[in-house]
Amino acid sequence: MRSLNLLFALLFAQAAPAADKIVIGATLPLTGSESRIGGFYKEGYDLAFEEANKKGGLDVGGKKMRAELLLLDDTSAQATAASLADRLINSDKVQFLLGTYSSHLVEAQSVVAEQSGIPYVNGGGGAIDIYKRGFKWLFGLLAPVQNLSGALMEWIDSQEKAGKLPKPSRVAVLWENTAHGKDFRQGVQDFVGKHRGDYLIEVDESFELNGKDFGALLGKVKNARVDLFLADAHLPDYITMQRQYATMGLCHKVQSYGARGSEKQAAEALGKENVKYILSSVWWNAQLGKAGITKHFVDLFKARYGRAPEWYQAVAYETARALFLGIEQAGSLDHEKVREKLAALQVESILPGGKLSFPAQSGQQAIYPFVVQQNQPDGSSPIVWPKESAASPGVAPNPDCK
Amino acid sequence: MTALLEVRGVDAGYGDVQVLFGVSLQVREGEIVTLLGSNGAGKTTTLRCICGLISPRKGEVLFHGESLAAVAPDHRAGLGIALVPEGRELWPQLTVRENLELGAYHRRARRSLSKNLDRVQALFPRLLERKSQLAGSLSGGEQQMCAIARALMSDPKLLLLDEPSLGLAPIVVDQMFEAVRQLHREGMTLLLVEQNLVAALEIATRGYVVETGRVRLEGEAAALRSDPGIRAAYLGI
Amino acid sequence: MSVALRAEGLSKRFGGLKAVDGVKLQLREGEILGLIGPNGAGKSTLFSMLAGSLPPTSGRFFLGERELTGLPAFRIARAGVVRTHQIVRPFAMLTLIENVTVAAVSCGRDPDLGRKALEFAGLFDRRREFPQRLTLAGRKRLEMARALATAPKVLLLDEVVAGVNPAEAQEMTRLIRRARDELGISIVMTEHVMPAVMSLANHLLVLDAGKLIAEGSPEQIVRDPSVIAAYLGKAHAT
Amino acid sequence: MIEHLLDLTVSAFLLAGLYATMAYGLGLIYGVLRVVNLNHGGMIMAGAYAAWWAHDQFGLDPYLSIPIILVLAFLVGVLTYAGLVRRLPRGAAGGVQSLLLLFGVWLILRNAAYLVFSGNDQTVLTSYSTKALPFLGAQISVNRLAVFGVALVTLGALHLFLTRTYVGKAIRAVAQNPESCTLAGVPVQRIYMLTFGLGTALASLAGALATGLYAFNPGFGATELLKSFVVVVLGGLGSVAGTAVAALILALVENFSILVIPSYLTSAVGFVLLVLVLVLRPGGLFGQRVLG
Amino acid sequence: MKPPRWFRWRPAAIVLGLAVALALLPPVARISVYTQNQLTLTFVTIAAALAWNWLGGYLGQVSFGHAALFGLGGFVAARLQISAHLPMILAWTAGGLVAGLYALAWGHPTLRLRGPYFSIATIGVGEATRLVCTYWDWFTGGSSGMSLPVTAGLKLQLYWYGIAIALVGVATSYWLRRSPLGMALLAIKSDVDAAGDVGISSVRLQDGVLFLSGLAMGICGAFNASYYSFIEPVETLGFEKSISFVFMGVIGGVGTILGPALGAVVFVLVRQYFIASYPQLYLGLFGVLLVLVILFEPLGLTGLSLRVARRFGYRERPDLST
Repeated sequence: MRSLNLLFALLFAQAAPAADKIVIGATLPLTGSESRIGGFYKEGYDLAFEEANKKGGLDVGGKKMRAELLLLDDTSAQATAASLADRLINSDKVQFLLGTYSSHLVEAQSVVAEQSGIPYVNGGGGAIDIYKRGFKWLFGLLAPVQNLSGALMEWIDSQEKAGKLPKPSRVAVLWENTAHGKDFRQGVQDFVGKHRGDYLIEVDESFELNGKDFGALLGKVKNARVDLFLADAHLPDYITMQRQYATMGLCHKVQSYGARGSEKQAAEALGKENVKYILSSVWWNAQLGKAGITKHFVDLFKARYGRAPEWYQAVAYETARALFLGIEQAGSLDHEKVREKLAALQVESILPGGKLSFPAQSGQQAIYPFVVQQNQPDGSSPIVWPKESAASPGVAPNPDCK
Repeated sequence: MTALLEVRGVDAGYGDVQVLFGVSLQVREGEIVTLLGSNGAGKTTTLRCICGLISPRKGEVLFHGESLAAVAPDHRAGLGIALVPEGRELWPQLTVRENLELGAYHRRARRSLSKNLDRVQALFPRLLERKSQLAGSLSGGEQQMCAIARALMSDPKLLLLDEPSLGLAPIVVDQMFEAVRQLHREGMTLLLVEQNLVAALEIATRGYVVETGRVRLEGEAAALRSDPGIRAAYLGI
Repeated sequence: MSVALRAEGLSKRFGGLKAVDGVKLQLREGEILGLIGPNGAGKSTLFSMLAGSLPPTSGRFFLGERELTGLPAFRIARAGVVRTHQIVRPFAMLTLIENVTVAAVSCGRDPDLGRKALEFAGLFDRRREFPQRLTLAGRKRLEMARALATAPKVLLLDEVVAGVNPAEAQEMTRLIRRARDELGISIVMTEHVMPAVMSLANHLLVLDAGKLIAEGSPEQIVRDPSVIAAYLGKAHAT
Repeated sequence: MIEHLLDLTVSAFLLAGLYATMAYGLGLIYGVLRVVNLNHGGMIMAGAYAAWWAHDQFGLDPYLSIPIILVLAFLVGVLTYAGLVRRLPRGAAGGVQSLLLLFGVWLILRNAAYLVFSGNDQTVLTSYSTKALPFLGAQISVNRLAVFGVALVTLGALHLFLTRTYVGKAIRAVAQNPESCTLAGVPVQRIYMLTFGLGTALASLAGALATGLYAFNPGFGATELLKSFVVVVLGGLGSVAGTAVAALILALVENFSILVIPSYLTSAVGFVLLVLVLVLRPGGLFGQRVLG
Repeated sequence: MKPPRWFRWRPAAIVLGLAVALALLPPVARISVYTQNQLTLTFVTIAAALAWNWLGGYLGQVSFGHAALFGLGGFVAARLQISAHLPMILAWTAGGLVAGLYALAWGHPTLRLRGPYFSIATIGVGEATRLVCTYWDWFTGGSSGMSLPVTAGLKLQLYWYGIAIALVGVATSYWLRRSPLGMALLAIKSDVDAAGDVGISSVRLQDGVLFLSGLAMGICGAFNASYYSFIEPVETLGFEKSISFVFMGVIGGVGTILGPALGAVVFVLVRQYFIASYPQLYLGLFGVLLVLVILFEPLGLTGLSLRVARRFGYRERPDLST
C-alpha cells in the first residue's frame, strides 16, 4: 500500500539524503521544561557541525562529505524521543544518531538505535544502568554520575584528612528521585562504604522532581545536625531548596547540589551571598581551556556565541566530534565499521583528563575525572579538584557558619 | 376596575410535556383568590408562569394591565410580585435575618428594609426570637413563616402562596391562615394555592378549580363551597 | 385468598420527621390496593421502602412468605416487587424496546417478555424510538410496560394516572385493570386522580401525616368523615 | 526533637495559608456554580507569571502588583464565564463537561505561556527573599510570613464580604438555592459571573504569592490544583473556616508524615487522603456545608 | 452455531476485512518500518482508548487516572519478564489481571461517587500510584525505569499482536454495547436508581466493566512496555498519560462504540505531526479541540461525521451512537 507510505511521508518525512552528505539525526528537548539545557546542547552540536563543514566536510575514505544535522524536538518526553528516533532512522533515513539530553530519554531512545543497528552517540545520559544492558550500538560520553559524587567526596576526604572537617563527618544525602539522583546517592554511599568510620550517613532522603516544598525535609536535616549537606537537584529544585535553606538559617561545613551550584541563573535567583562556598561537581569546566584543543574549543565557542561555554555545550560538542572521528577513522559510512572504530576510539579530548574512549568494560560509557568547583565570595568558581587542575585549594569548613 | 394580575390563555410546560392548556384567571386588587385542584393539575405551574420561572408558550401574563413577557424573572420582584414557593425553598445555611434581608434584594425594597422588617416581625413574632438561627434549623411551621416573611420583605403588591399549609401541624395551619387573613386586612392582594379546600374557600374571595391544566370551575368562594363538582373532582364520587 | 404483599409496622424517619409511621398493609393476590392521602402523607416514602430504594427505620415486609426487608432494590425487583415512579424515569439512552428488554433480562426473564409488555402497553409500533419522543402519557405507559416486563408478582404504581388528559387517563385505567385481570398481577397504587382509584381499587388505605387513618372499600372510605377532613381539609378553626 | 516538632508545626501553619488561598477559589466556584474549574491550575500559573513579569519588567514588588493581578484575573474569570462556562448544561451532566472544558482552557493557557515565556524556570528575587525572623528559636522566612499574612487578610476579607455585604449574602444564597434568589430579585447570572471572577482572581493571587517561595514554569499549577482538591474535599465547599482548617490539616499531615514515611512519599499522603475522604465522607470532612 | 444476538455481520465483516488488510501490509505492501511502527502504536492506542471508553462512555464515569492501570500492567509484565523470565504473552496477561484487580480495589468504592467527584478521586488515585511506584525501586526500577531485552524481529510480531489487541478491543466494545449487558449499562448511565428498581444490579455490572477496562488497559500497558523495550514510571503513570485517554475519548466521541478508536488514530497522527513540526503547539491544539467539542459537538468526531453524513442523506439507525 504505497499510498499509506505516502501519507506518512507527507505527514512526517523530509527529502531523502543526497549522496554527497552525511545526515546525522538527533533529538533534543527544545521546548518544554528542559528546553534551556536542550538549547545548550544544540549550541554544542551546531558548533561541531559548523567547524567540520568549514573544513569542507568530513573526510570519508578520501572523499569530503558535508555533515548535516537533522534535529527534532522531543519535548523531554520519553515516548516522543523514542518515536522520533524511529522516524529519523526509518523515515528520514539518517545515517547516524546523536543522543538527547537526560538519562531516561537516552535509555528509551537507545533501544530504537539498537534494534535498527545504527551507531548512537550520546552526551546526555550519565546513568550507568543505560550501559549495563550490553548494547552494541550505544556510546555514552557522560561519565557515570556516581563518579560525580565520588569526586566531590574525594575533595571532602582531602579536607577531612587535613583536619578541617570532623572525623567522622555526619552526612545528609538528599537526592531527587531520578536516575541522576539515584546514581549520585550511590556514589556517596560507595565512597562512605570504602571509608568506614570516616563518614556517617545520617539523613538519606529522596524528593520529587519539581517538588515545591522542602521545609519538612530541611527540618529533618536540621534536626540531624549534620556536617556535610550533599544534595542532587535540578535547577528549579536547587533554587527553591536553597532559598528555604537560607531562610531557615541552615549552614553546613560543606554544601553541594551535585552538578548544580555555579550557574549564573542560580546566583541571580538566589543572590550571590546565598550561593557562597557551594561546591559543584561537573563533567567539564571552561577553566580547563588553558591550552591545546580545549582552549581551541573555548575560543571557538566564545567567538561564535560571545560567552564562555558551560559543560553542556562542551559535552555536546565533544559528542558530535567523537562521532565525526569514528566516521573519519572508518573511512566509510558503513554502520558496522563506524561502530568498530567508535568502540576502539582513543583520542585526545577536551574532557577532563584529556582523553576519550568508550571502554567495553563500562558498557561503552566514557570514564574520566570530574572537576569540582567551589563558589567564592567574589562570585568566581575556581576548580578545587582534581589537584592537577585545581586553581584553588577550596574552603572548608564554611567560614560563615557560626 | 382592571385586574392587578391577569393570566390570559396561557399554555406552558416543561420540555415536551405541556401542563397548562389555555389557563385564564384574574386577581383584582385587595382580593384573596384561591387556585384549587388535585395534584398535577397545573397550579404550581401557573404560579411559576406568573413569576417568570417558566415562560408561557402561548398567551400572556399581565400585571397592572401590562404584559410581563419582556420582564426578566429577577425583575418581577421589583414590580411587586412575590412568590412563597411550595416547600419553602429557604436558604438553609443562612440565618433567618439574612433570609429576610435577601428577600429585600431589589432596590425599592432595600430602601424600606427596616420598616418591612418591623412589619414582618409584628406579623410573626416568633421569627424575632429565631433571628440569628440558621433557617435550616427551624421547625416546619417556622420555616413557612420565614418564607412568607421573606416574600413580604420585597414589599409586594401581589403575594403568591403555594401550599402554605403543606406538612404542617393543624395548630400551625391555623396560625398560617390567621396571618393570611391579617395580610388581607392590611390590604394585600393574594393568590393562594391550597390543598385544604375548605379552609381556602373560607378565607378566599373567589376561587378557580383547575383540572389537567384547564380551568374547570370559577366563581365566588361561597358559591364554590356548595358546588358538588368540587367534591367530585377531589374524591372521585 | 392468599396474601401477596404484607408489611408490618413500617416506619421511616428523616431526622426528626416521621414520614411513615408504623404502617401495616396487606395486599391480597389478584387485587388492587389503593393508597390515598393528601400531599406529603408519606405515600412515596412507603413505596420507596417497599421497592428497596429506602431502607425502613423499623418494620418488616414480606412477599408471600419471603421476607424482603433490607434487600437492595434490584433483589426485590428480581423477587417480583417492581415499582413505577411518579415522575417518570425512562432510560433516556435506550429505545423503547431496549427499555423493556433490559428490565426483562435483568430479572432473568425471557427477553420476549419485553416485547409482550410493550405490546400490552400499546407501544410496540414505536419500539425503535427513544422515550423523549413520547408524550407524558406515553412515557407513563412505558414506565408501566418496563415494570411488567419483569413479570412481577406485585406492581407498585406511583401516580401513573396523574398529569395526563382524561382520555389518556381512561386508557391508563383500562391498562391497570387488564394487568390485574389478564396478567393476574397484584397491585398497590397511589393516585391523586380519585375517579381512577375509586373505580380500580378493591380496597383502600388512607394515609395522613405518615399514619394510616382509615381503610376499607372505596364506598366506606368516601363516607368516612376523618378521610374527608384529611382530604378536603377541616374548616378553619375560628 | 521538640525543636524539630516545633519547626514542623510552624512551617505547616505558614504553608496552610498558601494552601487555603489556593483552594478557596476552587471551592467557591464549585459551591456556587457546581462547576469544577480545572483552569484553576492555569490561573495559578498565570498569576505567578504576571507577578514575575511585573517584577522583571518594572521592578515592581510582587506584593505590590497583587491588586492589579487580582483585577486582571477577575476580568479573565468573568470572560471565561460569559464566553464558555455559561454555555454548559446545568446540573449533573454539566459537572464532567465543565471539568473537560476548563481543562481545555488550561491547556491553551499553558501552551500560551510556553510560547511567550519558554519553558525555563523563573524565580523572583527581592531584597527580602532569603531574610528570616527568629521565632521561638526557629527561623521564619519573611516571605512565608508575608504570604501567610496576605492569606489571613484575604480569607478574613472574604469572610466579611460573604457575611456582611448584600452581594456576599446573595452569593451564599445562590449556592443554596438559585431559584429562590431569582424570586427575590437577585440577578443570578450576574452572581455566577461575579463568583467565577472572584474564584479566578483568588487562584491568580495564590500564584502571585507562590512566586516568593518557589521557582515555576508553565507547568506550574498542576500540583497546586491537586492540593486544592484535597483541601476543598476535606473542608467542604466555600466555607472559609472549613477551608482554613482543611488547609492546616493537609499541611500538618504532609509535614509530619516525614517522621514516619520517606520524604518522597509525603506528597502521596495528600492524594490518599483525598480518595479516602471522598469514599468515606462523600460530603467532605466538614459536611456539605455550603458557604458560611 | 447461531451467532449471539448482538452480533452483526456487516460491521464484523468490515472490521475483520480491515484487520486482515492491515495484517498483510508489511509483507505484501512493504510499508516502511517507520509506518509499520506508527501503525503498531496506533493499534494499541485504539485498544486503550476503547477500554477507557467502557468506563468513561458506557458508564459515564470519566476517569482521569487510567494511566495508573496502563502503567501497572506494564510494570507487572516487565518485572515478570525480567525477573521470572515469563514468556511475553503470559506476562501481558498477568499484567492485565493485576491492573484489573487494582482497578477493582479502588474503583469499587469510588464508583459510588457520581460526576465530578469520581473524576477527582481518580486524579488522586493516579497521582498516588505514580508516586508510590516511582518510590518502589525493587518493582519498577524507580525513576530510571527498567529495560526489557531487545529481540530482533519483535517489532513486526508486535505489529500483528497490535492488530489482534485492537480487534479484541473493538469486538468487546460492540459486545458491551450491543448485548443485553450493554443495555443494562446504558440504563445505569441513564438512571442508576431506576435501573435498580427493575432488577439491574448496578454495583456488580459496574465492577465488571471496571475490571474489564483495567484488564485491557493493563494489557495495553504491557504491550507498550514490550514495544519500547523500556518502561519508567514518571511518564507511564503521569497525569498527561491519563489525560491522553480522556482526549481520545472526548474528541472521538464519548460513549460511542468506535469514536474513541477514531480519537486514538487522530491523537497519534496529530500528535506525531505536531510534535515533529510544531511541538510547542500541540498541547494548545488539543485544548482548543476539547473546548470546541464540549461546546459544540458532544459526540466529538463521531457526531461530526454523522452530521456530515446526514447532510448527504444518510439515515443512521437510531441506536447507532449514544
